[in-house]
Amino acid sequence: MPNSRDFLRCSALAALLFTYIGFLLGAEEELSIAAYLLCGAGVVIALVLFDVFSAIERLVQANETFWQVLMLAGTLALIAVFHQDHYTLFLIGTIFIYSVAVLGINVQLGYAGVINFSGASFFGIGGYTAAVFLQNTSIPGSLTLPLGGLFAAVIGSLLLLPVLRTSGHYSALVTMAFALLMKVFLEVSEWLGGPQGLSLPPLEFMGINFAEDIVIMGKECSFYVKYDMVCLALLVLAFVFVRRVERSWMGLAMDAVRIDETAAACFGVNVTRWKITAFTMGNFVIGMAGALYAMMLSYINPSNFTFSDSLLFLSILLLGGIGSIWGVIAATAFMVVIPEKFQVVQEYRYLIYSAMVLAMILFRPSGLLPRKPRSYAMGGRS
Amino acid sequence: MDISLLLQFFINGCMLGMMYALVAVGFTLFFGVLDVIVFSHGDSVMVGAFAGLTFYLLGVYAVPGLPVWASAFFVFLAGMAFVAGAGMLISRFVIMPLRAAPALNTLLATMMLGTVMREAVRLFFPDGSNPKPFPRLLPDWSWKFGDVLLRFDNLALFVAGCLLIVGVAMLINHTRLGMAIRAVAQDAEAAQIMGVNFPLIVLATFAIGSAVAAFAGLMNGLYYNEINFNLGLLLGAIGFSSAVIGGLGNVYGAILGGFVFAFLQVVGTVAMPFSSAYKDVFAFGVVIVLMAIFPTGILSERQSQRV
Amino acid sequence: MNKVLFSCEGLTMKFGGLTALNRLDLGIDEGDILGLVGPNGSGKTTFFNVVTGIYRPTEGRVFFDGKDITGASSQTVFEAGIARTFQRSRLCLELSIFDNIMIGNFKRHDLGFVSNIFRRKTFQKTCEEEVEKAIELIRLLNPELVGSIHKPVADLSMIDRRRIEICRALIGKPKLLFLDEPSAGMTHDETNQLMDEILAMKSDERQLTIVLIEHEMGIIGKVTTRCAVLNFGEKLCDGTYQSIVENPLVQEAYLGREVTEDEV
Amino acid sequence: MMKKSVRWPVFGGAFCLALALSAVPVLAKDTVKVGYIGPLTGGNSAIGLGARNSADLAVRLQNADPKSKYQYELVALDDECKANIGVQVATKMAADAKILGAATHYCSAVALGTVDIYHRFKMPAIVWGAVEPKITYGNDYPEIFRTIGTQEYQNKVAAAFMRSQGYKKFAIIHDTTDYGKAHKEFFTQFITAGGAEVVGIFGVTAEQQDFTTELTKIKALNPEVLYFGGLTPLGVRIRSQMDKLGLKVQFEGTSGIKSDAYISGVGPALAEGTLSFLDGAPVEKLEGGKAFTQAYAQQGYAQPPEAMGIFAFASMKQIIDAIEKAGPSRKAIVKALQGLKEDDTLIGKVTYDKHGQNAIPLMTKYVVQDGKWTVWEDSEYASGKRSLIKVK
Repeated sequence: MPNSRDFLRCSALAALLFTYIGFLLGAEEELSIAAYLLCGAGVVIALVLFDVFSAIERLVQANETFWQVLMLAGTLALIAVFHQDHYTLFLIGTIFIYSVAVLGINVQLGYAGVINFSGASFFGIGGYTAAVFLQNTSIPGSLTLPLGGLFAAVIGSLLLLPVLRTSGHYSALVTMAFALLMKVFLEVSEWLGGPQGLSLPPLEFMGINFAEDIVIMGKECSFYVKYDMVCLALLVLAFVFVRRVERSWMGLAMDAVRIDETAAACFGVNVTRWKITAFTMGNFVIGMAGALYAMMLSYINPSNFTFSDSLLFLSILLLGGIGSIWGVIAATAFMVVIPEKFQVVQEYRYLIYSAMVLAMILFRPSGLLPRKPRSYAMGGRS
Repeated sequence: MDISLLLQFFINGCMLGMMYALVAVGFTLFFGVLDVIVFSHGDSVMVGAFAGLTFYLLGVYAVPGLPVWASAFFVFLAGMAFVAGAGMLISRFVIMPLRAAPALNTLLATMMLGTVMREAVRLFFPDGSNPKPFPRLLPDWSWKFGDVLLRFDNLALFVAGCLLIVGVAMLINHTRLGMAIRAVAQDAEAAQIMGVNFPLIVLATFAIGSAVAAFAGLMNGLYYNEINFNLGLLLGAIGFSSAVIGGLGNVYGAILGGFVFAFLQVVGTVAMPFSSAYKDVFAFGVVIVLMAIFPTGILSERQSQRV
Repeated sequence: MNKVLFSCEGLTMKFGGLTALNRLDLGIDEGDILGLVGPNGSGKTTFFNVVTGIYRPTEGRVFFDGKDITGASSQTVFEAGIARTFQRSRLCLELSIFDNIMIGNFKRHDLGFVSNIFRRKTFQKTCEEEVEKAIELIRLLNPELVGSIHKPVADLSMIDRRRIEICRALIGKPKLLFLDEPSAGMTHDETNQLMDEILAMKSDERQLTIVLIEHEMGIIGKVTTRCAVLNFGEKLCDGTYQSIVENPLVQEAYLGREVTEDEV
Repeated sequence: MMKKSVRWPVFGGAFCLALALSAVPVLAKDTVKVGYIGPLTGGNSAIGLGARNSADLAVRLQNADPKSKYQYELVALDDECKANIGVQVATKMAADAKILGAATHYCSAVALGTVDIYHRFKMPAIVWGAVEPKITYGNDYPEIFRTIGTQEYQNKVAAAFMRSQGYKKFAIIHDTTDYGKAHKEFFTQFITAGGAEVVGIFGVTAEQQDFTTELTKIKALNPEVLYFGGLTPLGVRIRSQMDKLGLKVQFEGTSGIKSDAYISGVGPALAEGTLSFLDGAPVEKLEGGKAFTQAYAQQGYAQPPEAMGIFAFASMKQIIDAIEKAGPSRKAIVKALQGLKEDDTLIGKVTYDKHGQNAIPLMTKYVVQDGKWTVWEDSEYASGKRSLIKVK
């Protein structure tokens, strides 16, 4: 456990962070949203100028486990605060699920360097698998999660041959072509509900029907609380899994393949095997996230999984800092909440949103929280 | 499937192929010089079409005494000049600052730039979200051979497209500027040491590539008599696919790639039994298979990897 | 005479019209330090690349430790026991010193899914052992590096990077080590210091065989037990350092021939 | 820079000050909120923006009326014509208890996705633009209503009309969205029942630019009529490319292309003679039509009302009248709407059947004459002065 001074610092920092997020999520009027965003940006710039930011990073790295517990506690507190507010809970759930999907892409691109422009297509495959199984068979909802992942991985393997043989822009094209092809395929195939898409019965999980509101500790909460719990559990699982992949010989092998294939081969690293492993593992994680998203949405159709959605996943990964897990979660929150808060500006949303991403890429290319050199020990003190 | 029908499909395929080739040439030029994929190139095509339309509406073309179709030349010139300027600005403020960044950053940055261009035209062009009619600048003659209809404006556009491509190829292969561009494409540092003004060459390449894209946009407008703010999105993806099929960095490869993709789509529509919406599924599916067979495109230059 | 560890017969490598290696026959005994010398572009690095599977040889056979490894993949060549360094150092600059060294140790790592993800306790233990091993290896070369073992390699000087590359090659306990111009980019006395360190490592592992590509003749003379001279892809001669220096063919290849009166 | 220990208080202080600054005072008078959801970005944004303005017009007229019991505030959200965004904004609106009712959706896929949400939160929703039958008939939720007719009814009228014009051979192009697919299915069903023949069916994606190949294949099948199930952007491209390929056949569209943008897109000459069908009567034919157009112009909206403006206005007006009559509670509003019989609205008499579908949809046939959509009965085509394209 950290010493008392760090304990205080970390808790204060986490408290400030979550109050800010709480205010931002709760804000409705345009004026208050703009004020929050401006003061948030101002605070971050001030941090960087007074190099407090690097002090915070050292603090966080020093007591990593404690910081993770704080983050979990903060998120649960947020859900508790908004337990009545269906919409905000839906947003929080979306942040969790998108983070899991982008962590999947992170394994592919961040570690093994395999570019995947069809992230949203595998997300959709997971979703459609869950929909088809829930409609036609009576298997429990929770089982469709791994099934969604499995189907995404299996269909992903069709792309393995071209992806392995090509590199750089050429492999970018292969996955791009698959993304464009997949959307039209979903739209045209009748047995998948065609353009109407498919609706899903609510998730049944250990006897709890996820469609009715439930009472927790005497307070009547929105049914999205249950979904948020499952999404949070999936996120924690994915976080631990990806963190352990990174901090193991597998992660090291993937990094070697990403940075310099020839040199890695000369030291016994089987380049093809690691590209296949990373690509398939990534697709499995994305497929699982897709299945859960479909259940939460309870209705999916091809226009949810287009090429521009794949771009959204890649932009999130890039903004968070390729390879950095906390960066991915922070960037996901940023990229899901900000366009939602910009609803108030309506028609100009896409213009402002893409201009912001462009500016981010030009002026902060390493991302919000760039990846630190890996330290194998859990505590980070090795 | 009688012969006149086949001939008509062939003509359609050629027109489509020409448009894809013109867009693909831009992708290949930019990749050749800077090893970078400029994904806003598809939207430069759209901006070219809208620029041409604006100049037409402002009457910039109305040179007294000249017949309408002669003045079409000025609309094309104005549109291409505008987009060439825009291309130079893009290279100066988006591409060059990202030279040191990994390739993915530039790819995503240019994709976002494309979205900004699309939304800007949709919002700030008067009533931009609806399709806009494109004026018929070329005369309306057409010849009928049996059932096959050959229109003068299609023929004129196709010939103009060929001339432009041959012009670009000649410029790249037979002029001092072209030699400088190829030198930079091979090895930017070595070229600079030999006195090649690298930033100037990059600006020139972007000007040429963007002008060709503007021509494709204007050709799209004249051929379909309609332009909309969304035409750049799919055209960009197809242009990129064509450039890659042909082999990035190879101008002739881009032209071949463009026509291959066009005929894939035509075959996909004609030969496929089920609904023709599958033609994109078919076309992109073949692209994936082609990449598995030719990992660096069909006419790719053989670059041995220095170890 | 100890056992012949490595031999190649009629090894040829053609890049289109260019013949980089022309029917090269070479034998290396266990425990030897062979100096591979020759002017630039004489095929020395190509020889390394062909043996380690980066290029497939056009003709000829390659035998190592009794096995035929002609055209084998880089990975199988490494598993057979041949490790190498590169002329332009190809370290993973973003990764830490420990990571870079561990890349050379993949034969011993258990890359299984279970052990890496679920059995974290055992993984942590093996990880600590590996860190000890790496530190022990680095201490031989440069003790100061031990402190910053988890720092990225990008901040290190040229000579330290070269040391890390050598550690990466040696951590896997290879039988044959290919050193490709270790002195490239370093000052004269740095190179000497590096050579002494390599000799020190060689002394406590009797059967380690080294093939060294080097331009500085002083080092070749001091370090190698035998030399081979390549010129335009062909082997001019083979023997001790003294014999090759006096060999007229070698002198001509390096310094050119005096032109007699009537030839002008 | 600053000493370490000084830094923390400065950073904390600045943060609290910023939070305090942003607390905004809440409006004094009690307001009642009503909602609108439609496509404000993307390809159908023209229709969506026009409908939003019309719904906003209904709210402004009500607020200007002194007798109104409440002050109304319109909450307009953008569903981008995408199901996942639609579900997101529908949840946002339905979950906000202060919003009592909403005029929702032009894109059928989105409407299908959100009906469950409105039912779950018991919020009355009147669909102003989506014509897919399953939105109302696919469920028996009391909260879902629809003023506009369904594609089924529209195609029944269209098929009967085309048969009366003596057309026998039809070719169909439709976009692969649910809107296009439903039109294709219903029109094929009704036209073949009447003995006509469908020579070819072609599905195209909404983003497709080039149709020369499909149109050449259609030309070979030489149909008498080309039926297009889809929206204006695609309709404009297909019509102009038909002309380029010399495909001189009668062009018949659906409610999707009944907009001024279609005529300006292809130009009056090419648009001449195009047929389309739309629910309700044309604005100028409606009693309140002129008043609506004047009021709309008075407010100075940036976009024209487009084809669906009158339906959005009528839907919003019904919700407001229900609130005035039954009071600001969602259940009461649902009951009030269900009770409507022959309710006099801008688009004519409205009665809701047990599925919430407007039982007496009025279907009008339109033809483009001299660059304007004119009602078939008033056009010179009906009087015989001009004739539709009849291919021998």
